[in-house]
Amino acid sequence: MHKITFRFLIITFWCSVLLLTLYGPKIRQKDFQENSITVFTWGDIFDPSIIESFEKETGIRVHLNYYSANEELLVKLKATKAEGYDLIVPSDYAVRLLRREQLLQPLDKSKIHFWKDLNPVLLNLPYDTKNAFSIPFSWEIFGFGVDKDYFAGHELPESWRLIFDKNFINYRIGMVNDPIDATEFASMYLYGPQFKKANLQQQKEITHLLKEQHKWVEVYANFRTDYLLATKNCPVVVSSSSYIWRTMRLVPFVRFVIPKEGTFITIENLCIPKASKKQDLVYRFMNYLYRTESSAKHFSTFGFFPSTIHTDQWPDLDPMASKLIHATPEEFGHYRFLHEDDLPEATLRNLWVEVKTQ
Amino acid sequence: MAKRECGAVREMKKIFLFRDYPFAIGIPAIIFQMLFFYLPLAILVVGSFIAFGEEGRLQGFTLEKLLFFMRAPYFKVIGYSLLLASGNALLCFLIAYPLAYYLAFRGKRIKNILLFLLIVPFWTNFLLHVYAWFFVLERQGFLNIFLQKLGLIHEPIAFLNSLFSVMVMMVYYYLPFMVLPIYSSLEKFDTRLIEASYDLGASWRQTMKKVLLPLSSRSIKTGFFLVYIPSFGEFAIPELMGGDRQMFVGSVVAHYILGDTTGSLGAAFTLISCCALIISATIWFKLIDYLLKRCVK
Amino acid sequence: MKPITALARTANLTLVASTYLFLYVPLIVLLVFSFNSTPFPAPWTSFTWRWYHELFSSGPLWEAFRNSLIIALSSTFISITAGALLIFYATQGGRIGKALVLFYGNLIIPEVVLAVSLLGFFSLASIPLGLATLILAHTLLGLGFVIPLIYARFQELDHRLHEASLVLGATPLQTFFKVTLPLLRPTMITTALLVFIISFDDFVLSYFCAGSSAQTLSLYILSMLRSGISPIVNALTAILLILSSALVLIFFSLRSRTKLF
Amino acid sequence: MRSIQLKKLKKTLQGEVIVDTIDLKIPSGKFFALLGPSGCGKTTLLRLIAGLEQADSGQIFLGDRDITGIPIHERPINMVFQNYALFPHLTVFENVAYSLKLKKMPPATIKSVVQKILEAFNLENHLYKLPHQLSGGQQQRVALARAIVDEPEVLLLDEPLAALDFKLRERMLIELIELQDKLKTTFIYVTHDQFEALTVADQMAIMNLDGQIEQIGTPKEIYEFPTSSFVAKFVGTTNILSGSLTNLETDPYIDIPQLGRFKVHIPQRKDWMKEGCPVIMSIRPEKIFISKKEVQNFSNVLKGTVHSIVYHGRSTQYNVMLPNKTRLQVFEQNEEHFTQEVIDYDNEVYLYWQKENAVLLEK
Repeated sequence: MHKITFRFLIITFWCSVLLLTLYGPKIRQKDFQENSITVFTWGDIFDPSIIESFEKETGIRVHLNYYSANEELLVKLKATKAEGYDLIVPSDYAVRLLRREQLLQPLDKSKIHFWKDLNPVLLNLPYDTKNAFSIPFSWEIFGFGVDKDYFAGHELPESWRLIFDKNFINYRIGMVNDPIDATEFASMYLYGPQFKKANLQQQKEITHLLKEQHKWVEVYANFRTDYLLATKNCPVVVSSSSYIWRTMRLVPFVRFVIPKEGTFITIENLCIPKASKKQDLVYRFMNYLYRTESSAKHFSTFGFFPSTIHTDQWPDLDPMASKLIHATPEEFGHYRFLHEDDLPEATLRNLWVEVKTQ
Repeated sequence: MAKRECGAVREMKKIFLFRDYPFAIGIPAIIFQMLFFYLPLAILVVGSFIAFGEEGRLQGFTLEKLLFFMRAPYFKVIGYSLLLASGNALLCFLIAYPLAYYLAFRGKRIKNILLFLLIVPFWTNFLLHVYAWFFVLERQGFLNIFLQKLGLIHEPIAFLNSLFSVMVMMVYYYLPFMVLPIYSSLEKFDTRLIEASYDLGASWRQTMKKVLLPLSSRSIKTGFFLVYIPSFGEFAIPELMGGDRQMFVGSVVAHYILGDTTGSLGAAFTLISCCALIISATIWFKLIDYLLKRCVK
Repeated sequence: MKPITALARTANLTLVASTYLFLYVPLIVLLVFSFNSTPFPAPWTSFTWRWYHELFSSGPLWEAFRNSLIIALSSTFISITAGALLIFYATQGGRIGKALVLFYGNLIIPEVVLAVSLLGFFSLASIPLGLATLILAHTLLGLGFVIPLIYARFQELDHRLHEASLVLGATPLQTFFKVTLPLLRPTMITTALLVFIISFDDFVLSYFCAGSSAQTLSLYILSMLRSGISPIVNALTAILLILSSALVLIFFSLRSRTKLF
Repeated sequence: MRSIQLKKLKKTLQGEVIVDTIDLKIPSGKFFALLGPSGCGKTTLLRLIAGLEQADSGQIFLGDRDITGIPIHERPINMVFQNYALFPHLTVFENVAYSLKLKKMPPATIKSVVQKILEAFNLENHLYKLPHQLSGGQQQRVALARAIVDEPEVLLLDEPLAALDFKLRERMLIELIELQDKLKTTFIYVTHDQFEALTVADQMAIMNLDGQIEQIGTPKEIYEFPTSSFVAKFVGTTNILSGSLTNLETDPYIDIPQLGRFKVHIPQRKDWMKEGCPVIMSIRPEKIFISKKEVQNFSNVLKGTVHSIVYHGRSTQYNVMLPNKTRLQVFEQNEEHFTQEVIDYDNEVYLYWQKENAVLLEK
């Protein structure tokens, strides 16, 4: 009897020790490092040199942690109840979801010095109508990276046909690896820019189209597609503009094609998670990021279009990029947001498995 | 009264300090295992049968999540995974056995160097191997250049993003898991048995079949399952080397688990595929036993 | 007498040679191109140390490296200590033979499943993801190796040595530290090396269970792979190959009876 | 030096009685041997004394101190194991110094003590060797040195010579006796080899397969006057004849069917001895004189035919077939001081013995 009681006590003791260790960081909070912020971000959005110079200038330490999908960000932020991070960089639709989960804190615009420099077409968009929680940081559009050499002497339609038209395609392509993006691309091709949420019949058509496309897809990937282009694995890849701009600087035969039917835009935004208590440091960091030289560097390293319009002194701004950055609201109206009116996620993911399993 | 209490305290001390302190300090490993291995697994299993409503409220028992996967594509996914894992294990075995044989019986002086060379890649990050194979299998990669220089081919071949490249990487990664167990069983092996077999007039092939294979059968099974089980759940290699054109069990799990709202579906599929894995592993186990027994007859 | 035929011998040798070619060609190609000045896997242009310089000056990479090191060291330490303590319990008459079966699961269950169940558990118990959770996950992986391997060696030990020590007047604890542990030491070191390297290289568990403050080397490499080819990775491969060769050398020089499997 | 006393000691393992209610007093400073067939529980008894096993009931006293519940390492008792159990990771020196280091002796003292004892055991040249580099006899001596270096009150030896060859064993036995003489430590020596036990012991006890003590006494007492047929048969070889006891009061004799009457000697009347009760007579083979001729001066005589002869070197063994078809063993010393008569197969012989040399046992 004694023995059993004691053993029970011992087991309880160890269980509590183990769990306490795990909850430790949560109980202790993370402000043990006063002069530092933790930024949860995409692997390739902040140039290390900018961070370094910021740290040198202000003495604030920046801890960078990376995710590779908005979904990853959402899962982790929900799991931690937004604790442990001081700044995150969600895409447009992720901002909407994070707002719905109430994981963001409202911004104090008085501390933001660059508001006037922001491109007005990027403000007050449906995912955050008054920009109360998010500031656009950079953006990119989807389009095609195309091998100019391959299409020399061929017709090159500036259209979604480049990846969907079975009568035209006789080459391998690199396709996005995301059911949501893929179905929206297919909808754009099938039903034009004004398409609505797909009904059952349309879902079938979309699935059919994507299944057919599978035959000439070399790689499904959200990353690395520019690399396929550069190594001449595929003459056409679906990609966001940033990758193509990066690649264009390295290999001469690449060009970016925007489908004339319309295309999709992704805006990366800066947001402060609800649990962060280091607002002051975060605002200082933000203000630093939006300096002209920082955003220029950002564009030249990663190829993301900046959300500010003062690009006069930028070193390597090509005409096409310049035109895109200074888009009129009308031109901007050609862009659609992804994830505006998604089908249920399970349905989409199931569709994607069906497409790839034939 | 006071005296009796004293006795009780002493008794407690005696039990605790002299008899049970080994238990107290020895048990953490088991607690750790129960708490962080079996409990999460149990939650995973139970979670596959529970429906959650809005805001994560419990709604009771459901088979819906399991039934969600009762569709042709998922059976195919499991089927492909079984093929991939079996193919990988077989290929590994075919490459590993001669290698282990050489290491154990013929390596002699360079044996240790060869073993060393076998383990070094195994002990480096596997993503780096993926990366290395990019370099080789690339359209402009080493292999294509090499073959073109030899004049064997004129146009570069697309090795990457195919079943071929997936298999290459799978075998590359899992080979040591097969070689090492077989090697260590062959190494312990009494070479006199082989000589005896030759003395009795058996040919090399007969000796192989009737002496070596059956006697190393245990380690063959160990190696087979060390390769088979993890390659069944593999998702990184097909994604990185195969362009993710074909989904396998691991990729489907990751596909659902990392989704925003489909986490528990991923858990349910994990459960289903585990069942498939257990059943197929049992079948393989019996089959290997049977084949090895037939060898002897 | 009919020894192995010459044909079979040659076939065997050829197979072995080509296997090693298969193992090393990619690595050698990679190493050579880590000195190539063109970033894309283009033909050789000219020699450069540039990528090594970039590697050593890359802050996030070394932070990830440090994290991986912390995780690998802690999980190795925890799993080895827990294993040793369990063995101590066994020396004191604890019957852990049956409990041993519990630990086989860690190797049998695919890593993805373990990772998924752990992630579910963490989010259900709202345990913050981070270094601690990663260490925990890797410790589980480690225990799967440590306990069966050490226990197997422990059973091979002559239990009379333990008794002899007690009879000579050593307390159970003294006996453990003066007799049992020294006898198990070679096995413990090799197992520790194994667990360390497995944790250091682990990708799947880190992929699912990494939290805000824990970017491991594997995850960093993955992000590098995804954002295109960078010769820095070649340079990194070279460095890591040297490191793991050193570890394997230690492993070999111990000549312990621990088999990898 | 204190004595060891066992009181009603009992031990069962998995429902099987290993040590059955043993009462035993082992005098201090003596060489005590515990002899019994394999599997009789003598090792378990030793382990109980050492503390390696816990008794189910009963007590163990060291002098007048009850040590039953005291942990092993606190008992001033050391043990030499059957396979020596030398620590393979420690050198000879470290092995021997092990218990001294535990007692936190100053290193200098340890060094001199260990060196002295290793010299006494002729091991001074092997100080820094590891156990596996030594021969069996050397390992044995290291084990002994290790066990006595901290001067225990009692030394337990669990078949310590079992792994040695015959010659070496004989030499080690002598060494052990000398060692015990010098140290005056109580030695408890467990063996299944009667030769070893009879050689070394001042006192010995015989255990039977049921885990009970059959007889305690000096080797001579045990050999010459066994009190049970188990002891008589287990220690040495003997001839057993059964019959009934008659004429108790005046001139007792044993009546054996088909063989006749033989005179017996009853030094002390036992309770079970009743007129006409069945009885066993045990005669050691070497106590019987064999001859083809009739000889006087012996109390008893028996006739038989030589069935087989086995030559042992220092003695010859004759197996003689008796009229009732039982066989009797006879040992004859081959001293050859005088010309001996030649006895051959199938010869008719007379077997003589003195009545004092036959022991009567309860049937």
